[in-house]
Amino acid sequence: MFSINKALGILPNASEHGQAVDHLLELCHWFMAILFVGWSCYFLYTIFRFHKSRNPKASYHGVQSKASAHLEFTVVLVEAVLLLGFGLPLWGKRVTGDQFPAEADAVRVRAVGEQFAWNFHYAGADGVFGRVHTSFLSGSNPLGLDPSDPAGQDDVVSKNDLHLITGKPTVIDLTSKDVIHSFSLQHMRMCQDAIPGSKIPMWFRPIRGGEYEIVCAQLCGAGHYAMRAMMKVETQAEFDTWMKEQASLKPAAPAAVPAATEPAAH
Amino acid sequence: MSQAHDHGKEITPGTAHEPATGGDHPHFDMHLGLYLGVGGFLLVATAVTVWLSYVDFDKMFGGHGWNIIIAMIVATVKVGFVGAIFMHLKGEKKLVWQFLYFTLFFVAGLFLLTLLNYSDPIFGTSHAHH
Amino acid sequence: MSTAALTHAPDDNAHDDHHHDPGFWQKWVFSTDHKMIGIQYGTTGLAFLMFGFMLMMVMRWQLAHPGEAVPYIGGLLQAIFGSSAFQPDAKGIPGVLTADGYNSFGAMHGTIMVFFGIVPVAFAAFGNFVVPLQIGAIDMTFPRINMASFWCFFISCIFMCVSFFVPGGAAKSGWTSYPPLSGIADSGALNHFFMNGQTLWVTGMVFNITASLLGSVNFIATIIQLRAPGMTWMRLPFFVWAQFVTAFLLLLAFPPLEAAGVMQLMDRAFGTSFFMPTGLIVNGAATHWSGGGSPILWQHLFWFLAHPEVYVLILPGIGMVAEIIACNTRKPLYGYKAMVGAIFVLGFLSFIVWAHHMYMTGMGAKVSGFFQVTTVMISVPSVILVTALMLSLWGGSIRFTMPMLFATAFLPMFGIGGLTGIPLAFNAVDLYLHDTYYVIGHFHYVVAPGTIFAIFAGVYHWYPKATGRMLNEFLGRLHFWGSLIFINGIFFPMFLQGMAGVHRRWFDGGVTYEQIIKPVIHWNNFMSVSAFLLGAAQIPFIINFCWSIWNGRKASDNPWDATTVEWDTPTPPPHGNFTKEITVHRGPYEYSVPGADKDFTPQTEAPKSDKAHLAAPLVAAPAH
Amino acid sequence: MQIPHEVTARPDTGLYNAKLGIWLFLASEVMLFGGLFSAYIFLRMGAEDGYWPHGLLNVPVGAGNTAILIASSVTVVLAWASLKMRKFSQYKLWMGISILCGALFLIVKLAYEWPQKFEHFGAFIKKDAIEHYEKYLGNHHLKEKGLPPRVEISGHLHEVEIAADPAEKEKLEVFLKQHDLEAKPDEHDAKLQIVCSEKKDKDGKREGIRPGVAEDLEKVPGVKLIAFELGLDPINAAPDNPESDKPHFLYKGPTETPGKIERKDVEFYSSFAPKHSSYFAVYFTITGLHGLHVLAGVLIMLYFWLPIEGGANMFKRNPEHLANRVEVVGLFWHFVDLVWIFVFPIFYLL
Ligand code: HEA
Ligand code: HEA
Ligand code: CUA
Ligand SMILES: [Cu+2]
Repeated sequence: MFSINKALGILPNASEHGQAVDHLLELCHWFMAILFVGWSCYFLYTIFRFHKSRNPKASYHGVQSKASAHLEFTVVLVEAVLLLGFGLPLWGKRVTGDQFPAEADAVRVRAVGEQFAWNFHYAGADGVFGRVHTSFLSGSNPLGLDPSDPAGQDDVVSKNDLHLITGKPTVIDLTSKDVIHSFSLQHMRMCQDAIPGSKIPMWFRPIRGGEYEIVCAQLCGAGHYAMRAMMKVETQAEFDTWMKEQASLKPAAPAAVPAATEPAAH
Repeated sequence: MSQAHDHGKEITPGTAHEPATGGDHPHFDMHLGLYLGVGGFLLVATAVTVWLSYVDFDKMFGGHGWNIIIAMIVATVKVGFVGAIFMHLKGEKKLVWQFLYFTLFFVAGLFLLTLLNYSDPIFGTSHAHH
Repeated sequence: MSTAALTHAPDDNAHDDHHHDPGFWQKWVFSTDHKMIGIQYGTTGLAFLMFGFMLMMVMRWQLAHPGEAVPYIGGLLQAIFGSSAFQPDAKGIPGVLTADGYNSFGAMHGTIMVFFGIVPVAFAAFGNFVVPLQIGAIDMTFPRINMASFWCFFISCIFMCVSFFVPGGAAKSGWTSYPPLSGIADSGALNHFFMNGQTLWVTGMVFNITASLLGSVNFIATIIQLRAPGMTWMRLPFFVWAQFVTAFLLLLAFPPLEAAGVMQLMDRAFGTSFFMPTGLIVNGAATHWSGGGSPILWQHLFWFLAHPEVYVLILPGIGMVAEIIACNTRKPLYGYKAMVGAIFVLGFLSFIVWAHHMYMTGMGAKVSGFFQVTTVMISVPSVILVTALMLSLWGGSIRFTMPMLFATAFLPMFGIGGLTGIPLAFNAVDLYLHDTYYVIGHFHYVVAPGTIFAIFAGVYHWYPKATGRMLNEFLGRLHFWGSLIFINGIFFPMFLQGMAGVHRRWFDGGVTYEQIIKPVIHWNNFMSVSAFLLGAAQIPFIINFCWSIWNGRKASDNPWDATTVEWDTPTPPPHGNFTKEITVHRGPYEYSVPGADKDFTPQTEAPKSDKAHLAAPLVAAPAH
Repeated sequence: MQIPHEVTARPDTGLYNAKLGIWLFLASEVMLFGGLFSAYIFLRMGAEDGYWPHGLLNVPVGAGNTAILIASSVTVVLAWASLKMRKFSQYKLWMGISILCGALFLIVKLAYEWPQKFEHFGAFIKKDAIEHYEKYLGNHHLKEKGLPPRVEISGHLHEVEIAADPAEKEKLEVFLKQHDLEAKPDEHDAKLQIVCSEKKDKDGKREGIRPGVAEDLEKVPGVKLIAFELGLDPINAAPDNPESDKPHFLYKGPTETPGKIERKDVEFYSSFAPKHSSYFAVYFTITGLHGLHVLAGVLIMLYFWLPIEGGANMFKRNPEHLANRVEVVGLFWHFVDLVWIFVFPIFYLL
């Protein structure tokens, strides 16, 4: 079927709830198109028909019918349907606690924005995130992992490289070190600000494998335009291999590097 | 109330014009006592505010933030008197009241909606403020 | 301070005006005449519109040709704006916009267009010039405050202009100035504590806001107190209603931003942490703020203003378009009363939708849901306004004069802009479209071919009243068709780019994001070329505007055969406006009244007989 | 050319221009202070335990200033009523008192309350070091009583201990000289450590160092702050004293009880200036803006009080017009009073 979204060049959707989002957007676009085309026909006809050369004497009373009231009523009705039938339920599903994936069966990632990169933090094999504190921050320890915390020993840290598993719900806890960034996963139809001082979770379920660009959707300084990260949605097996690889790549202990030697990536 | 006498007629520009307010004198004299009374009340209420702030209402009623609520109630009463008597809102023209109504409506909105930000975060959000 | 002016406002200055002509300074510079103040606001505002557009043309060059020096004027630009904004390219040719320079120009483009272009022209200039004339008043209620308002605005202009030339360049954190970015920008040991872009920006904004507040008090008081005898509420031209509601929006929405501006100034100049959260790590080093503040607080206060502000941008435009449509269709507006109602509802609702700009900040379900509902609701009064204007065309005898061309083009253009706001209102959808060029397209359709066209319409319509000369038709038509075609060439592709995920504030035109930009990169060049051609299309206008002041065809007192009161004055109107007592007898748009001897019946014309009087049903509404 | 309705009311609104104007202006003022107060609420609700101070301001002085403003409100109405009754000399008297009250309010604020704050030093202790400072903070005691913990140590700064890089010593000396500070070598490590303290005054009493100097010292190249020595505030001097569980009614200045805080344990320190904490940020912003309003009010009232054209002299020409002007400035003045009625409990008492 003809889709306005597609005609306008929408990005392919890769998440479960994204289908509902696209559907709503499609409905909006149809509504807008019908209104616009309808009005345009009227408009073009009117300015042709009532040009002073064709209609030298204006009518004092103009439109007499109740058409406008009906039209406005229809607009209200359609908007109410869009809102009550689609918009609010969709949002309700996204943000009520009972939809929130259980910790056990979700991929959990911490994402920390900084000028101008995204740091990702996986809990590793033990499933427990190591303690982080700003006093441990350094160029080689961009998350400030506490080297003395045993839970942190197996944690996996990556820069600008997010790996997720097809079909598995994902929870990303967002925060930022310096200014507000916004973690925009366009293909997942998700966007959430990373605000320093706050930790805000976002969740979705990727349903299509592939490599996607992650955009920073909030002006964050001179390097904002280049704060690009990649998201790989892959199978469980691929994901596990990547995790193992990362774990083995890791330098022995982040604390080996003295704090604050090199500044964070600029 | 003070303008009751000059309905309609315009003062001619620039002329030293004395509207016939003579009859109003007793009217204002009457109010002098009122003004002093309200002033006295406000002073007493200030003392009461101070005193109330040293009473532990949270312990008395249980819960949280009672002292703030009570202090704000007292302050609102005081402000009510200032508005009604000193700013003669009592008996003020409808138009002024209309301005006030919707101004207060919008401040209330400003307060409530910023508050909601804390009372209704997305699950799991935390704000580390210090 | 302003009470001082309020209380000892007008009376005394009035007497001496009688006796002698005001000198040069009093007539042209420190004038208290609302018409002169309107013209001052108008020329300053138009100059800023042009300046804002020039900033954008430089940016559009960079978007289409990232990393290439601006041709011809690159060296000049680098000499003017300094090395923080422009650098030589690899071959040493000067004039490549830097990332900081781009952000700086972008932030200033937004700020200037909104607060120094559209509001001064659409609200302050037309409001000052036209409103007192239309309601039959001799001036504003507080002429000296009016003058204070303009000069306060002028000071804010100086702050903004100076900020381009301080080390580091003008503010570069977007027109929204979100902290912490705006807090850390241009701060620290290397920058002067006051003479830096962001601090000057905040200071300028505080002055700008103060000017708007003074203006809006004046407008409201004037419309309430100084209507001529017989000018009842329901006989007000629609433009006056639009200005009335707009003034209320400014009066009540601006102060919270003023508060926020003061707080940001405190953050920057005195090191407070209103908007700085605890534990910021910038470039790997801890910052020197106590912390404990909230960046979200700024966003709430900013958008509490900035949403009503967008209606401040559009309502005066709609008002002008309504005037011009009624006059040039030679028939009354359709649904005048419904329009007045709608504009009030619109003004009211505009205060409770602000957080639709903050869907992705992590608001809770209830708050977000609330703002989603109100945002969808606000489209209803807009639809009523557009519908009424559209239906007003029906049955008319449409003359496509210059103002009418722009006014008719306004309708579908505003339609596109408004309609594309609807998907943004739904928060789930907005998470996809937020910060993309879809949003940029949305609001530019409303403000550029929307409000700017309305402004053009207004200029062509009231220029004769202000100068006594008509603008040239031929140059006007050149201006119109060029503008209409090229402005769509810029903004329509934005929806395509936005749907494809291209984000705003990308200094390199998106080339870093290979995947996203690939299918739509070719538009960059197309849009930029359109922008330059749009620039070229303004040349006839500028020539026309300047040349016609002295050489245009002489205008009669009422060149458009219009009904409203401003046309009942000599052209141009003298100090004090009217040469006779004004009494209003009928509604604002009595065109083509059946049985009347001409196709317009001025508001001030005394009824000839009972019959003519009865034939004016629009007057029916009694005094308020 | 005369603008209509300057003196007399427009029949359908019942208001003269300036009165309508001032009410509109006040509406915008309500929104302005509304924005600031909502910022106050926002920040206070977000503040963690221990970061919102209590009882730092001088209650009797604040209450006194409140009384001054209330009194001036009464006198302004009386001044207006006197004009309405055409009693000029009474008007001059009442208006004169109002002006004096306003000026007095400002003097108390600027000459007494604010400077006192700038002398005060406060340091927020890092979370993991709080235990070390139990003797100043008394958190065990507070926990027993179910009271929120303390994280700040405050008082008057007496000495700062610094370590100076010998190569940069010259710069340090210049700095010390500029600020009239004395440096004495530390007894433990004569080579590098320096303790600096301000000169004693005539009576040999130690005045203390301005906290701002400590901040500037830290910016001198080659200088590292090691520790602060203070004369502690009463709550830190005797943290377990149940007297300190609640704010004092009468302000008690810092004691001579010495206290020492290591720089490395400090999260943030400064004088009680706006940047010290969210509390002081809002306090100074709101009282500062309020102060500007008071100043404006005083100036306008002065204008109407002085025997000039447009001022008190207008009484002869058009007394009703003068009465209107006084009514308008009165409305403004009451509004300023009204804001203070909220400010006082919010900052001084709660
Ligand atoms: C004058 C300016 C203006 C106007 C009038 C509007 C009007 C509307 N805006 Fe817009 N908006 C902006 C200026 C404006 N906006 C700006 C500047 C931004 C971005 C700020 C930034 O981030 O920098 C923005 C951003 C913005 C967002 C945030 C997007 C994001 O950042 O993620 C949202 C979300 O809800 C939104 C919604 C709306 C809605 C629902 C309307 C409604 O009021 C629209 C109602 C109108 C209609 C529904 C049209 C009716 C027409 C017809 C019925 C048909 C006519 C057809 C023909 C004539 C042919 N706008
Ligand atoms: C009222 C508001 C307004 C107006 C009118 C415009 C007008 C235009 N804008 Fe702008 N724009 C904004 C408000 C506005 N903009 C804002 C708020 C932003 C966001 C900033 C941010 O990111 O923070 C933005 C951002 C923005 C971007 C995105 C940049 C980015 O994110 O990287 C782009 C890109 O093309 C753009 C383009 C244009 C163009 C081509 C015009 C053209 O339509 C301009 C056309 C102008 C004219 C036609 C004026 C002609 C007038 C004269 C020539 C005067 C004549 C003078 C005399 C006679 C004396 N604008
Ligand atoms: Cu990070 Cu933009
Ligand atoms: Cu908006």
